[in-house]
Amino acid sequence: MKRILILIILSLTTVLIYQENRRSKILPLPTEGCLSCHKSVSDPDTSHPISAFGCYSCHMGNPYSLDKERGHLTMVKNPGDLSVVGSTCGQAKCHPDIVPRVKKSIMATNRGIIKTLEYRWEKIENSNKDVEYLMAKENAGGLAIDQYRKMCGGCHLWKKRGDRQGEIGKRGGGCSDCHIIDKDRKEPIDVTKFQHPEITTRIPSENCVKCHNRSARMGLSYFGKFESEGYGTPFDGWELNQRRLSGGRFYLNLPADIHYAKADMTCIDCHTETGVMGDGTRHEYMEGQVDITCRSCHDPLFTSVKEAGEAGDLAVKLAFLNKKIDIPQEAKVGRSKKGKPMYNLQKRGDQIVFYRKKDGAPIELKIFPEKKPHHSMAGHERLSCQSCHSAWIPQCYGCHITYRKDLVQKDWLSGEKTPGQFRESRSYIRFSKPTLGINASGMVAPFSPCQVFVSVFDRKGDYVHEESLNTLTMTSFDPHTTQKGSRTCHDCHGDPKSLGFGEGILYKKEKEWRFRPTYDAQSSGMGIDFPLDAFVDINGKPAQLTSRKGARPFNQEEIGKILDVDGCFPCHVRYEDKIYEDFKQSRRRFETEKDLPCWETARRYTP
Amino acid sequence: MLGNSPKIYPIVCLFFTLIACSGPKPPEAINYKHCAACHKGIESISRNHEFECKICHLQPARQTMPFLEEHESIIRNPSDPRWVSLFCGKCHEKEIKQVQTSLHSTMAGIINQTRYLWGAQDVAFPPIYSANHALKPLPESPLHPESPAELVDDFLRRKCLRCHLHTKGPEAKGLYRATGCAACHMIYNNKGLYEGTDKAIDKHKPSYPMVHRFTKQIPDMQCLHCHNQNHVGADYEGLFEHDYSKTYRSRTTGGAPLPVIYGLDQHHLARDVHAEKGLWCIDCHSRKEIMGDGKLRGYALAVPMIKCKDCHAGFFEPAPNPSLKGITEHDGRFYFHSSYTGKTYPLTLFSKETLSHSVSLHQRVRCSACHAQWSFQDYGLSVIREDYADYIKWRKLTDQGDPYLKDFLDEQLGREKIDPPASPDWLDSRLKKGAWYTGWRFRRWEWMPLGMDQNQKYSILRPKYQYFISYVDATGYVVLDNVVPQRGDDSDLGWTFMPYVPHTTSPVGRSCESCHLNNIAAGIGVFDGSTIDTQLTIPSTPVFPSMTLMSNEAQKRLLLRK
Amino acid sequence: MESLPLMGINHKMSFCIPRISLSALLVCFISGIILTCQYYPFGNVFRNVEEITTVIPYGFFFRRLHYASGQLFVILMLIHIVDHFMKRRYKGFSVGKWAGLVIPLIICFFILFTGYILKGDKEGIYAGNIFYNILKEIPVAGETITRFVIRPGEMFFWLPYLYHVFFLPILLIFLIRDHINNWFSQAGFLLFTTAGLFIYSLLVRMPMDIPPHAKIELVKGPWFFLGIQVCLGVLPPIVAGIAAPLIFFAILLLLPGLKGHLQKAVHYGIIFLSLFYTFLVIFGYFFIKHSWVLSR
Amino acid sequence: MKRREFFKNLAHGLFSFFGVGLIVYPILRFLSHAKETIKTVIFHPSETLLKINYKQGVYLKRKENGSEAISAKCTHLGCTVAYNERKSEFHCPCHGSIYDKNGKRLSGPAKKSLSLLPVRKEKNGDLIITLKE
Repeated sequence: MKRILILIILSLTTVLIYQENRRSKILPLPTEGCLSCHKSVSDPDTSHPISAFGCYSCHMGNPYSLDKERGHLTMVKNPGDLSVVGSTCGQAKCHPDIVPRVKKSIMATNRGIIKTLEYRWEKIENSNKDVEYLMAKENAGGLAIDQYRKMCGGCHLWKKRGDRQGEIGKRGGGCSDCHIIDKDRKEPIDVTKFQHPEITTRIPSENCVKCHNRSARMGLSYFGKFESEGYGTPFDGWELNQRRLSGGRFYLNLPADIHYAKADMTCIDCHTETGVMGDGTRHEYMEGQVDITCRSCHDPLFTSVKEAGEAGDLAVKLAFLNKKIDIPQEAKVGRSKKGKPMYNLQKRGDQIVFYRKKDGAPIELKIFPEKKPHHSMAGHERLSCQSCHSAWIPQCYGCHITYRKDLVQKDWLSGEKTPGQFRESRSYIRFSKPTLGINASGMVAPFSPCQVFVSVFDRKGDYVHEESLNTLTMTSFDPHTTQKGSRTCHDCHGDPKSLGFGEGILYKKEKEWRFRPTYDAQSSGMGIDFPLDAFVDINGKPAQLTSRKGARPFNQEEIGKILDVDGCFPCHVRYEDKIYEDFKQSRRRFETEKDLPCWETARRYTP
Repeated sequence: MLGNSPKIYPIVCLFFTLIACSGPKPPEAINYKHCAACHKGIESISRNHEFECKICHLQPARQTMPFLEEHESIIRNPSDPRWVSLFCGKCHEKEIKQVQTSLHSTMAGIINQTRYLWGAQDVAFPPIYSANHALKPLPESPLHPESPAELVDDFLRRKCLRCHLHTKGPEAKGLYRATGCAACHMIYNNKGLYEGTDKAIDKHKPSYPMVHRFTKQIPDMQCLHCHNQNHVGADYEGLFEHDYSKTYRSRTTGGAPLPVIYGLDQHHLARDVHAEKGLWCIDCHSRKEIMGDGKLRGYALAVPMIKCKDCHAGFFEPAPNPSLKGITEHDGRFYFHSSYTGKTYPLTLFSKETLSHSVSLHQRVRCSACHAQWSFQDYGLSVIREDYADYIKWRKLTDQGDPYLKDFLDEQLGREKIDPPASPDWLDSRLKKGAWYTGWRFRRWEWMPLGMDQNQKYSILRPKYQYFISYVDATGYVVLDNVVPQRGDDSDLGWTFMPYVPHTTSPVGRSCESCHLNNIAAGIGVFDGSTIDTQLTIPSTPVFPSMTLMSNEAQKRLLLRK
Repeated sequence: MESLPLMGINHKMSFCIPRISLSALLVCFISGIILTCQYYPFGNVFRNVEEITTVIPYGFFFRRLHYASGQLFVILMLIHIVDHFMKRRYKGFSVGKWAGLVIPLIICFFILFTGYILKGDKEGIYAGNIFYNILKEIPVAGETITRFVIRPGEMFFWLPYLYHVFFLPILLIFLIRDHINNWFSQAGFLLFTTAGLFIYSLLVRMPMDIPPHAKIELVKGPWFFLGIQVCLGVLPPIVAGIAAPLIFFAILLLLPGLKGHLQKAVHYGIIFLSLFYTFLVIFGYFFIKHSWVLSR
Repeated sequence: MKRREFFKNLAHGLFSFFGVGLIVYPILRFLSHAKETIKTVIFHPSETLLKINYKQGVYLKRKENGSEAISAKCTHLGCTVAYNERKSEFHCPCHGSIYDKNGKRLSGPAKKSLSLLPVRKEKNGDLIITLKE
């Protein structure tokens, strides 16, 4: 018995020795156990070399182990993920200042979307919800929140990266959402030779567009892409057209923004570090966070790097990280709306140069000619740059949503399928002649529709009229379709669509302005008594809501003033024309002095 | 029954419907000559035609037979082109001959223009081919077409000519109608359901006229059975097709989906002021226009028609044309009396005082160029014929305004084993391999480019069409890949913008600036046509030499450039 | 050994378990001594442990052996105690002698607990911190006592190390020397146990060590501590961590000194408490998944 | 009998010897394991200006075509040798071993020359030397 036991023990020892000898010897030991398997990993970038940082400092896990499972325990694949970022990118030695800012930024909180939805759908005035709050399943919320969860919740920084195929899988992932250069990588066959995803501060526009291609569609418009009516034409071989967007959508080519078309600028050339990653404040809306205006560049303010103090240091640091743009000590840098440095806008001597962030190429910059008559014109003080210089804006009329409680749909925030399914369709889309109105900051700006017709169906599949809602809003945003030339005078002063009445015929009868609309929303089954494209009626009564407090269509007085000018254009076609210097007086003269040369025509024009 | 079997083409449909109408087959033979035994309560066809049933519905040889065994031998529609001379021709020989020369019958406009544009014939005018035998009958495409010129006949037969007097076309809501004379004179409602008193006819089975009655009181609904889908006629009622993609199938507004009619759901835009007042198509469009005057014409605008000035006067006409039926004068004011609707309308006369009327150059502008509120602007028509089964890509595009195609695609997409595509040739009602799919680039109603009509008057143009032609053969080989055709005389691309009269008349003209200072009106295009998509908005030459685009000087004048 | 098959199964158990247990203790000692040579209680202890586990030849084996034998020893010892407790064998002991057996039980748990700390991983460090903070809760003498057992900072592992490899094992052996001295003659048990432990160590992986800086939802202590951990969630530390266990062991200690019905009552009281604690351990082990906060 | 017993004992002895050896071998291997780590010394371009530069136990010698790294660890008992500029020699302060400027042993108790270390040049000009410790 004992002998057998001894024999067993000895044979077990033999097995042990055999096993141990078969284990490959990894000598000498690398600084991190990870590198014993992942022998050759490319550097993510020059600021984070593997030789200095290893793997552990970003990816955590167990760096001392040579055993795969032990080593990978508690490892994070994506250190940028907002749920772990505090102990990875945001750890004390690295970027502790940035991470809290990013978590408060609008791309992480999505507050604007949530707020507007609740405000417009459920009349909740001061919603303070954000993505982090909604990620807990128990914070369910009403119809608006369910819409957010199922239709909107797939685009924010908290979303996990790589949870799906295609574009949607590339979205999210905290820091990595922007700072990783997405290449379609295959899973490495050989773990020892590992191509680490490249990280960068020169963020390619594709990273922005993977999210910013719906709703306002700025990421498309800027590049001259317009989400089309979905015909997929012209056909390409036996296929539909290859000009595709995610979600089975297609696009048309329209004139791109001049900043792209002429200077090949990327998104980050204008959008600053604080504008994108936040400034530490939980802003209500995107426009609170954005840190630039047209004037930031085209009517710039400069401070010298030396005198700018902290801001100057930041400029130097950002330029260092960019690696393509350098800042000479004596250079002056531009200041953003909030006074942050724009290191790529520099004044060297008397010369103002704008440097492209992706390659450091200098770009000639036109300084806003304030004195030119078309800019200094009296009465045009409230015009935003966009109101004249935006060529087009994507306009999606009539968004018809069915909400069926008898079906389930994936909740993007919890990742689970929950009751309530949303499906969207549209009436029609247009790109030309943006409608104008007054935005929340009191400026004349282009508006685009967001017109929701929600039909709610209960668990039995029956239509519930009481829960269904119509919310027709017009929203003002920068279309990102800047052109050098502007819209014509008539385009604003006499075009019913631009003025907010919608397509139709504007005419004067018995000295009163009248309007004959083209779209018949009532007959088209919309259940509203104004055309879909009407922002305001001819009497200045708003037809649609806006998504911001303070934003509104033109009122009657403004409409009257705008239309008054239109009658003069056929003759007085130039900005420099004297009658515009003091239009009130010109108007008075026109009414009183019967011997004016234009009178004969005008008399007949106003029957 | 029809809805369930989309692949059975109309003649077969007719055949089966007749069987279905006859009810369950009785054990012993029935003498179908006793029509009234079953068809109790059937309406009289019209006061002028109070004949025995057999006079119109049985071939002369059978009329004398004492016993009729098969219901199938009863001719359902004696006015069908196959039978029309045999039955109607006895009394209406002249009318039938005239109708056979009318554009409704010959389809010469569509056929010759399209063939010319696709390079199959050297000229569009004078017309060479017709859908009937008035001119050369339309040939068939070869089995293996290799060029647009060889494909065009197939395209016409299977896509365009589903609207003509020889076929009932794909039957669906809004599209039910008869053939021949009955196409107009026998009223069908939009659902194709019988509403009369005949007990033998199932009132829930579509494809029947509303009542068994011939009429001259033809309502607009009847005309729209063909004149739909962004063709003139639909605009009179303010209809504009939705886009094809599923994204634009507005699912619900107020709990119910938008009604589908003419194969798609429709936007409702401003109706023509005449429609608003209650005038019918036939109030303006006379018998001669519609049923022909015996002369062969090449296109619609060439047909002598009633003019705006006939009712409303014009630059040189101080008053309406008194010879016109229905116009009366009373106390110096003019009235129009519609014998169809029975209403009398006061006529608003052309006023020289109006600023725009006082501009002398505007004498060269068609009324419709200013008074049209909107127009059909369907840019970039991509067509592809596929003989190869590949349906997945169409899953969001099954609605192409073609009910036959929709049913076919829906069926194939729901199946695991798929059939190769097949679709009917509407001209001879045979099922042929392959199917035509279409798609636009974009469609607008607010843009109105201008050009000159055959009388050198400014007129609104519409693209008709900007073809991109593809053909994939049965092996999946792409024979034609997105080809822009060349005209038959190689003078230009096979794209055209044609002057037309939008039936969207507004009582007030559009603003000056809708033409003047307007790049689109001047033919410069949206955003100067600077991209491959916006260049489609630049007009190309009309098909007929008498019609032209605006000259450079005219453009400059329009844009007030000196 | 040869006579084993003749005994009743119950008797067989009572006979074998303490012997196997003791053999496990011996294996545990030997493997512990071996491990001491490569274990270093300063600096990056976790790294050191990880090196023993994955880098140093045969390290994983000795660690598993040490772990398995230690656990085996304690588990079997508990069974042994329960066995004898149920048979009311305490009646034959004086309080003093009984104390000489109960105190080693407490010592055993302390050895296991310090061993748990010495892993140096996240769980170990947390266990050490909890231990430290519970001890500090002792009224009046808390601070002083704590200083004898565990100190934060660089020396964190040093005192537990001393206790684990030196003080407590020696004390243990000293206290149970009489209790065990006549069992050592049977080499068969030793070989049997060794063979079993070898097989176990070759085949079964150790529980994974969680890196100290990892972010995880919750940390669980060693299995025998889970009951206290559950209580710590709802009771103040002084009660759950010190008073309750102390009272339990005090009652256990006093058991032989009691008479008649009282003894009987206490007997069943102890059974009840032990079952309750077992329930708490099972609850803590299997049913707590995401958070120690029981209210959710 | 005796012979048989002898062989039996011998077998027993051998078996015990190998058996014990088998058990003891892993223990010895475990106990005798010495950790070997790699040390990386990085010379920035600014640190390579002298003819002979020293950093963290490594001498970097500038040559016409590149650089050469010499370990500063004396091959005798591991003291750190010092560079004597006047003589262009390495001197060991502990027991007086002397090496020439290329690390070749000249005299003293050391038997071997100083070891040469591989030098890797980074793109940014950094020189990276790795050595076992």
